Amino acid sequence: MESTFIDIVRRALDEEMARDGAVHLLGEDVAAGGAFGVTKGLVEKYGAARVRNTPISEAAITGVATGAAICGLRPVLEIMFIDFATLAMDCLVNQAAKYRYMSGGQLSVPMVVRTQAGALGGAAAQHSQSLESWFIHVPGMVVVVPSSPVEAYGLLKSAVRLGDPVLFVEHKRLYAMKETLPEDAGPIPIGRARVVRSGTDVTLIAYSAMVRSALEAADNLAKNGISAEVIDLRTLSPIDMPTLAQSVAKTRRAVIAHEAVEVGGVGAEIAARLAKEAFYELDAPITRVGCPFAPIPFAPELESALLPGSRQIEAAVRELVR
Amino acid sequence: MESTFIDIVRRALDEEMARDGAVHLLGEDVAAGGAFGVTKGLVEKYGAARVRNTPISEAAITGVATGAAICGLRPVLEIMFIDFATLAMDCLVNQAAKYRYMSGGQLSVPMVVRTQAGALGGAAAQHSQSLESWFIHVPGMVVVVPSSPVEAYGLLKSAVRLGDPVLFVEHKRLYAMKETLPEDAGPIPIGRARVVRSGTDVTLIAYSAMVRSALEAADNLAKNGISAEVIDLRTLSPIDMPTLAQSVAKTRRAVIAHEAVEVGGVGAEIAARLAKEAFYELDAPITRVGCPFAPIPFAPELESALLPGSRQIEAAVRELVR
Amino acid sequence: MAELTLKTLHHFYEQLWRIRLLEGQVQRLAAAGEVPGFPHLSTGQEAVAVGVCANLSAGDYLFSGHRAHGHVIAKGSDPFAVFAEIIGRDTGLCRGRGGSMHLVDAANGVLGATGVVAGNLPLAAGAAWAAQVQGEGRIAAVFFGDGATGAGVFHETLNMASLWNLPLLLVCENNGYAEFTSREEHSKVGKVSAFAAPYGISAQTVDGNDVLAVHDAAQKAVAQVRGQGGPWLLECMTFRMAGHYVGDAQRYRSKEELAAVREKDPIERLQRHLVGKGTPQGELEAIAARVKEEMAAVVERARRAPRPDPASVMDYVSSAVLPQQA
Amino acid sequence: MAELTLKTLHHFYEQLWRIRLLEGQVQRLAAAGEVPGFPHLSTGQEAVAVGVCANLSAGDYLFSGHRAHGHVIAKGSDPFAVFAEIIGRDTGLCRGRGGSMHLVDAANGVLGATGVVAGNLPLAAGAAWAAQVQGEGRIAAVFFGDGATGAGVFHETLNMASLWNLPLLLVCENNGYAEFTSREEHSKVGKVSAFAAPYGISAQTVDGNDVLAVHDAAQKAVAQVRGQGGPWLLECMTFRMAGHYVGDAQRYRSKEELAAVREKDPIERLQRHLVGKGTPQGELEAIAARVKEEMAAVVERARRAPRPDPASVMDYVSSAVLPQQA
Ligand SMILES: Cc1ncc(C[n+]2csc(CCOP(=O)(O)OP(=O)(O)O)c2C)c(N)n1
Ligand SMILES: Cc1ncc(C[n+]2csc(CCOP(=O)(O)OP(=O)(O)O)c2C)c(N)n1
Ligand SMILES: [Mg+2]
Ligand SMILES: [Mg+2]
Repeated sequence: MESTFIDIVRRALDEEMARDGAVHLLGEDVAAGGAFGVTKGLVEKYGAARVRNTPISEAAITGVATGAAICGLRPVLEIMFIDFATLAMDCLVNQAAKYRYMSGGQLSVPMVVRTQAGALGGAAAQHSQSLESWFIHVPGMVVVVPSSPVEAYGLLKSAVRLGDPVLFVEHKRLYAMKETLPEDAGPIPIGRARVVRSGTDVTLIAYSAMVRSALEAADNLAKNGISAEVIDLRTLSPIDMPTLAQSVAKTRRAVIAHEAVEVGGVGAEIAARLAKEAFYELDAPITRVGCPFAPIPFAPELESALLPGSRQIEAAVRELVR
Repeated sequence: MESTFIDIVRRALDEEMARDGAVHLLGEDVAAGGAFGVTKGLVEKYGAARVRNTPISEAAITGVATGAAICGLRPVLEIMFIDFATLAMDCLVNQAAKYRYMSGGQLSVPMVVRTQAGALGGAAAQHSQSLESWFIHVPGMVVVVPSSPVEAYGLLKSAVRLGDPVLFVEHKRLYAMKETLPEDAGPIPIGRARVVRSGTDVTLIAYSAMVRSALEAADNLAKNGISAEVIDLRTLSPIDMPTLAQSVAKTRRAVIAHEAVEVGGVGAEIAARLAKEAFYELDAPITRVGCPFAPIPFAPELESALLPGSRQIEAAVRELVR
Repeated sequence: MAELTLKTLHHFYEQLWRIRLLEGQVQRLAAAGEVPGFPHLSTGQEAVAVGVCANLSAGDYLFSGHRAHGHVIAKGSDPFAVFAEIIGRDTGLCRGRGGSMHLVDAANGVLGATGVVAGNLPLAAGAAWAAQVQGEGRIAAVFFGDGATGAGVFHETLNMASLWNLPLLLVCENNGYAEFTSREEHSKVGKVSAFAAPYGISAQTVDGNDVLAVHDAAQKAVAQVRGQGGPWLLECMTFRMAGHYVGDAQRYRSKEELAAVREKDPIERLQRHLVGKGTPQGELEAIAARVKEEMAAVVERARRAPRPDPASVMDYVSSAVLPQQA
Repeated sequence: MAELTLKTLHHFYEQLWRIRLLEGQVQRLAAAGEVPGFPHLSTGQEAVAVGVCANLSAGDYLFSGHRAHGHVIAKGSDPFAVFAEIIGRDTGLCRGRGGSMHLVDAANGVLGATGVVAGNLPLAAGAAWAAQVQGEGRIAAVFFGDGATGAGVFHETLNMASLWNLPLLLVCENNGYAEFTSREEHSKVGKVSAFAAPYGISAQTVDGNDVLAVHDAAQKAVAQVRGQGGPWLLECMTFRMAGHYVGDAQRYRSKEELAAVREKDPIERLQRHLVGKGTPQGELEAIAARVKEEMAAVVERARRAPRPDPASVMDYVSSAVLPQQA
């Protein structure tokens, strides 16, 4: 039976809460089901002590979760929009990510920060950003970016069990996506990318909602005899370079695509690594597809003029494979 | 007469305050001279209304400055360590950087955020970071990173006059550096890099304190007959790609060096652009020199084991030019 | 306080309807899929906007948040430009870049609504600081919800406003909810105005559904703030008649709670008052009818207004003097 | 409160000296260039650490900030491991990774000092939450300065602590300064304890230079907190005898202010009390002399302790299970 991303994420949370009494949820409205309904019904099942509504206090929510994680709880907190992670950066960056290191290995922070990102339907400049690249610059943070409901299920389970602070980014455009969870679905290892489609002419590297756009582009390119390999990064920190390098060694061309602003995005890091590690294997410039350098505008015409998608990926490939 | 970085920055502030009554300073201890003495004496000269001590409220300080900037003041605020910019990210990213855009051009935020960054002498994990790369990912923010006292003078003057929010990052290792301010020193345009030393075999791209390390490396390399061109980026957003591309077209090799964590750093963006725009001109892999993926440790042996410098730049060049 | 003239009261009545009806149109068009994003209506809370803004002039600075429509209308912005922005048109206040949560009308002193809860507070304090420096008698006012008191920057702002004796009017619309979470669940603090006391900031809590009470309190507050007497925190107890945003099913509210609406509705409240004072019911109905027509026309004009040109999407990112980023 | 035994008072006296003398060594070695970073001394404020921590057990969770030496010693951590960390040795508490501002001694319940003002507050609340869940009678305590009350997260933490009724003891060391800025300049709030009232949090302000007063107040507070009676904010008025950090010339403090030191010094205060109670001066001098010797030995041992191996610099970044980042 097919279920939405929201339902499958809820199922993963539910199972992890059932498995481990240390898992607790907290965040604004989470007991009410959360702004998007992800946590609906969990307070009824696990009680208000384990599913905790909070005030609008992103800094304290994150700090409380970090402090609790140090002491043995496994908090899963929700930052309603990644745009508001801006209010929790001290704790995430200066405290949570560095605890293990600064304490010389005495303490760790097994905590998951679930958040929701990306642009959709006029959420505008302050509710549409994709800020994940900031976090790959922070040693000690793990960054996970599922591309589908089934992926989210397995990656969230691993994130909850990991023992490090994990930023878990759910794209709002994926929330309505449906998939059937395989019976044997289980945790998906963190730090390994996945070849979603194999091909020989170009490697399309993407993550989160952009994986679907890459697959669409690959479909269209196939009609023109261009064979694209599509890789879903799954995890942005750490990045699975061996899988990328192996693919690029075969295809000799790479396009990296994400919705985040191109400048300073995760694609920059991947391009830089390929430009170093795969330099002699490349037959064409490494190309990035990302959001042009502007905030996300409100009006639909502007929003869609700005956001990158399969069309831009296709165009980038066509420029490389001529 | 030679003056320190601190004295020359103070002079730039002093002159801008004298020139324009709209320029105001605010921040923790700024009336007391600031934690590093940069603003010493300015309250005596311009009064407590224009040089304002604040509580330890990085979010509000930044918000107050932004609101005042919208209304015609030209605030120069100080965030004592860039590590604490984590507390002001909502305002910087969601408000200040987007104001012009979100208002359809009605309002702008002529504000300078002076801050101090980098590692020196055991300041440890929470007082040593180099977080500038986050800000190049934010459309609407300008990022300026002077490499010397004279550079700081000219760039700060331009920053104050610009009309956009500027993050102005002073490296703590530069504070004691001395230079003589030329008589005709004036504003230095924002958005243009500077070729500090010309060479033919490799382009060393650096900024802030790392420019000195690049020059040291170039000196040593010259002794072995390797001619390095050194470029000081001056501004990280916008990046002056034409200057970089021109240099790399000549040298056919590039090493990008910064103290910030290599993963997700500004070097990634530059490498990615060169990998795209200068691909056919490159004779060797683009190489980055940055901080390995760890927080800054406290003990001096560990700190110096982690931090990159001229030795790492030299080694990177020697690997490229063989 | 001087007794308000009947003319003023009728103007309030008209303004309340203007907001109510404009937002009714937002709801209608949202249902039809014509409003991008997720608009938040101030239905039931209009008396706060009208009562406070009647004490501000166009030169005063105003900041608001995600529930801003009423504030902007009450401050005197052109309903057409407001509505056109809400539906993302090029002739909207922000040329379609901002939308419902980011209304700016600089010429009218509306300096910004922000979608980040409490993010507006220090900005307003900054505007108040600028007003203080300018010395032209301006003040800054900011609207925020009870939920915003959970955010640290609210408290940081109180501290700075008191230290710098800023001409800042802080208006809390306490509607008892932060999204779906009731006030009891997000704070144990009985009254928002209680936060002012430690700072020595003047404060008052009033019935926010009574436009006259709001006006009266705001008048007193503005007089102090404008007279360099320092900031004022005005808490208006109010009632969100609609959901948190358009489309919220409000399962978390009891029938009893929602049933109180007739008693609390600020428009009905003022109507009862005016009828009691002798205004014929018919005259009031005529006002409402006129505004209804006016708003319908505004909306139709806005719907026909041009959409932004996709080619202009990179405009307004930075100063023109800067070299453009890739 | 039961009268404290003479033995306990002598123990306090010894602990005050232990902190004073250990920090004296920090200052001495800092002047000699042997201490990396910029250590902050708690000289003059030791009574707060000693009086509060006497009411905590090793199982209780403790958090501190940039001025943490005294708290960690008072909580019972090994002075050698503390000092070795302060000078960056491999046998230091954090194997030389943390330093003066980041002392952690997990086995002793010292869960973290942080260099970010107020950053420790929500962490302590989180530890208190964990303690509440664990149900083993633990509490969490956190030390912070008066300057920390300017930070929003202090207020966010009060709100959450009151809502969740957390077993959290908040101890403000009000020394009248945030770096070089006096309290008058960074807050108009007379007493830090006043912030508790709106939340219904219990609070008290005591003379923080009097270890007996601190102990007494903390005992009462801990009893409530441990008894599930909710959080407590204890404000200790104290006096920073040294500069903000080692090397601060303190030009912003008047001679008169600094002259008050003899009267305020918590060690002299307790000494006067004990002599008044009949302890011979010589006995007290003997205690101090013994601790002095002990600390000198600790310091010499720490100076000879091994430095961290540069090759280990990448240890402890993340879980071992994760593939290593480039
Ligand atoms: C910092 C931040 N966190 C969360 C949100 C999501 N959010 C939008 S409105 C809202 C509730 C606001 O409550 P209140 O301040 O009382 O205003 P009201 O909606 O009741 O008018 C929340 C949590 C946000 N916009 N900003
Ligand atoms: C968020 C933050 N801003 C600024 C600083 C720099 N700083 C270090 S200590 C200090 C003053 C702290 O004052 P207080 O909290 O009263 O503690 P005290 O130093 O008096 O013990 C400041 C501003 C910091 N560490 N963290
Ligand atoms: Mg509300
Ligand atoms: Mg203090």
